[in-house]
Amino acid sequence: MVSILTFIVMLVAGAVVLGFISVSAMFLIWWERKVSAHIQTRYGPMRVGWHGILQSLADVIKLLLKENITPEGVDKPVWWLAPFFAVVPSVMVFVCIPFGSLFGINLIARDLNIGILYIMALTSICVLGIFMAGWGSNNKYSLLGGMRSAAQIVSYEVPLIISMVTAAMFAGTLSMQKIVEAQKNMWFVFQPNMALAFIIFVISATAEINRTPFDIPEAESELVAGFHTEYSGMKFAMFFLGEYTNLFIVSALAATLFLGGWQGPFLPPVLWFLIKTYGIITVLMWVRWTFPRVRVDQLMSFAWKVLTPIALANLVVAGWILLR
Amino acid sequence: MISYFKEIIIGAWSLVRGLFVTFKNLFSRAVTIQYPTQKLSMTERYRGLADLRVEKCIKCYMCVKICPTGCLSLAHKENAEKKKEFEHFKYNMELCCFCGMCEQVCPTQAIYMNKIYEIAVYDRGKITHIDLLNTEKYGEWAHPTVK
Amino acid sequence: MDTLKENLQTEEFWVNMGPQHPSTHGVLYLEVKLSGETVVDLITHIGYLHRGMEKIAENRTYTQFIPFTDRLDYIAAMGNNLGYVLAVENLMKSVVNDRAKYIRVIIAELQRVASHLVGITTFAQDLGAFATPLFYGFREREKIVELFDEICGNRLTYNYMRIGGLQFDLPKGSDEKIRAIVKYMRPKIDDLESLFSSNVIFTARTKGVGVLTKEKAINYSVTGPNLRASGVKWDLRKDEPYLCYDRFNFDIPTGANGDSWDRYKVRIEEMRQSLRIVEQAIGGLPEGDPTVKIGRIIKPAPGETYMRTEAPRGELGFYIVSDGSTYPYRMKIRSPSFSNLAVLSELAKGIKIADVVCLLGSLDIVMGDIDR
Amino acid sequence: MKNVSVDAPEKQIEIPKEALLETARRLLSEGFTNLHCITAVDKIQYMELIYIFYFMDKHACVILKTRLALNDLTVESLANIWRSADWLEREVYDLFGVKFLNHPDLKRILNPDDWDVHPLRKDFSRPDIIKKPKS
Repeated sequence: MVSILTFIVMLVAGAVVLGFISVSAMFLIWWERKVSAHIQTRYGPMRVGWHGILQSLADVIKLLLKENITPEGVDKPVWWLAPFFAVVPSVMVFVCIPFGSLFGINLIARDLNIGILYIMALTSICVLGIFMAGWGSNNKYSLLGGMRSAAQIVSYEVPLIISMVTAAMFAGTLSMQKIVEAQKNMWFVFQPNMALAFIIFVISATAEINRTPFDIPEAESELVAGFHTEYSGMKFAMFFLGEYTNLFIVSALAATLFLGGWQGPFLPPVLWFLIKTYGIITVLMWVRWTFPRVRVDQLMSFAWKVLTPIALANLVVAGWILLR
Repeated sequence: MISYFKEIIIGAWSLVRGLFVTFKNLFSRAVTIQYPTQKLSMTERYRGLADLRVEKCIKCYMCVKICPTGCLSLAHKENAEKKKEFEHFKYNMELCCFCGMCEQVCPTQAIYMNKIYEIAVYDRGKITHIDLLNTEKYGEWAHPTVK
Repeated sequence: MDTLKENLQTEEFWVNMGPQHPSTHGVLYLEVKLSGETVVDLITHIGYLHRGMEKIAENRTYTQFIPFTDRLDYIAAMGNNLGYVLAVENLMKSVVNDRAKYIRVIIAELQRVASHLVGITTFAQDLGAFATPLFYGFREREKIVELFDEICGNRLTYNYMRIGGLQFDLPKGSDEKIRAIVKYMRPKIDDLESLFSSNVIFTARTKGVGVLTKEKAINYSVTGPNLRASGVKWDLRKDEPYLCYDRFNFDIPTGANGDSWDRYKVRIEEMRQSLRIVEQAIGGLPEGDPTVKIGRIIKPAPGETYMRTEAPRGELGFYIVSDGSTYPYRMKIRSPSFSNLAVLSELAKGIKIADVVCLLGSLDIVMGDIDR
Repeated sequence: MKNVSVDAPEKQIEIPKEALLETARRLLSEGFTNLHCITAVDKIQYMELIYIFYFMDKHACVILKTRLALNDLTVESLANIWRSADWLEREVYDLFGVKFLNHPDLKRILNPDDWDVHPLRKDFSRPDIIKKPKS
């Protein structure tokens, strides 16, 4: 009897998370279109709903109704599975993201005591989806995109994880909730070496989720659309969903690890969390619509020659501060 | 070592300058318009479709001769009082390159370019065989305002 | 170890870029042989936009061909108009009055600014600065295009120049508008520069990419900004002045290395110089009537001429053979982009595929000009 | 062979086609480093090839002309001396059918490879061309 109740609660929680993810992704797509439009001194979507707020919903319906095309010559199992591999890990990350509390309920699905480790493990799986898409499409552009993506994500994982470890060291725990609680008096970002870790985290996270200036796996002007060239309809939408979910996740992580998560005065914690997350997302969008793309070799040398050494040095300094 | 950090800092500063330019534009007014509901007015010299003031035409064939793409076709016959009468005056908009030569060469300003620019139709025959003698030929198309 | 090497062979493969590709600037088709990300070989295929302009010219009168020149380099149609009418005027040995000359200079230089704005911003688009610089460039260009719309009644295919003068005089108040455009454009060019020139990503992507040496540039007969970026101080407006360019003060910007960065930088500088010329020309604009009566039969004496002008993308030459009738016997259009593109396969060898796009963008080609 | 002077601003020289390569080499040694344009004119009785050379530093121009008999449309290629001649000669081959000997890669450039006519010759005609009126 108890087990059935738990099951129902889990089901509801899962539905809420999935609902939040899709609504958030749709909102982010609209928001990105609006931000880019205003940066480019135009209006962006204006027709569907108030200032086009329902535009993404219309697009989703369009994509759902589209024919599911399977090109000839694709490696079918790999090609079919790739979109799921791109989405499912990012959905699973939501398990231990602390949204704060609402009416006394802690909005976190499961506060794992190895939360950060769990997130690191899952974000590494995302590359598999992209690589499978690149390989399975049997298209040279897709293959190049997939290859680039694998190299890029593997290299940028190093500084990303090191900067996350810095935060975990300061908090003294791997649990996400406790990391937020550790920032009760002061956000981590206000300490100089954590500010550096924050910048490194944001840069390598941008590379992790393939956004300009590091969007070389889908480099529009070189590789047409990179790994998802051959995808259309709902499969394409899955990649899109995965991309924007990842965007939300890295911003949420940055907010949690460095900006004090849901901590903040006056406003309810959930609101604080969302404000911080969407603030970082907006900055990432601003960056995306300003900069050109780096080349693949420059990208790699930036990761290994600049980010990783600085992150490592930063880690050593953080350790020295803690042991002092 | 110093140059290594110097390079990073200079690079970061250059990126911030770029961000500043886009930030400035983020709050400037949009320069585009909402097309079907908002429309720009055409300039005075704008060259739209060819149009004819039938009563002014003296059937001199100047426009037909000058047309670089041969999109005008004119024929006439002489009536009992030795006066020229139209047989037909057709205009094939598909071929027209909107150069305005016919308007310039016309001695009586009979043929001219109007301001119509929304010229999409479902029936192709509507744009390939426009009868310039018909005064209602452009009736269903939107007539834009002139500045 | 040796067996491992035998088993792990790498393979070079061909990638087709184009004719439909986001960054080939039209219908250009490149066959690229890649080894990993590095270009081993590149074959350029053109002709997808070939309309037989030279054959068309043989079946049109001299006046009738003017609208067709608009369709050559459609980003800079005024430059083609000007090149063509100058060639025919050269053939007929006719001279136009001073006002027509000044207006032609103003129009041609504004067109150069508009064309370079498109060239630079699409180049940035190719480098992955998605759409933002492109929109800024088009917003600035719009001012010039609107002015042209007022002057000659169309936004892209102007058909404004006439043999012996111009189609219309400038409308009332347009000199004020031109002055306003010059004033508006200067800070906007600075803005564009601070968006790119100092940007560390942009410099890293363009510096040292596709180096075109001086000798190679001349040997390939590369012209225009691309030639000047290689360090050759050669500009027909200075070296073989036509119209009244010898009356204006302006500099010829040159580059040092001939890489993509220099090609970009020369274009930015050239826009500033063009604005300088426009400012001087509008200041000294003489009175008079620049228009000609069109419909007058143009019948050059038998003979031939070669006239080249400095169009925005390079030297645009018209070789016209006349047999004394109202139709040209033969017309060869020596288009700038054609020769500029020929150098691509030479420069592309050994660079990364991302740099091919960068190189192509920096050469600033227009397919209508290449295929004619 | 006529003496080539670089002092005149613009000079036309007519040479037999056998002397083309020799003249071109001589022009190069005199400083005409820029082969600006190559084209042909179908004069019905014969084909005329036109080469335009520039000497940039001295602002000098030389126009070389050579006649080809219609039954023997072959001429030496200059593509190995001036790289700009590569595409320009391919264009002349494409539009006029003049064969350039020793050209590195002589194939059609603007028109489809499987087409066998040369459109800029005067005898070329198609029903969909708007022709000039006969008068």
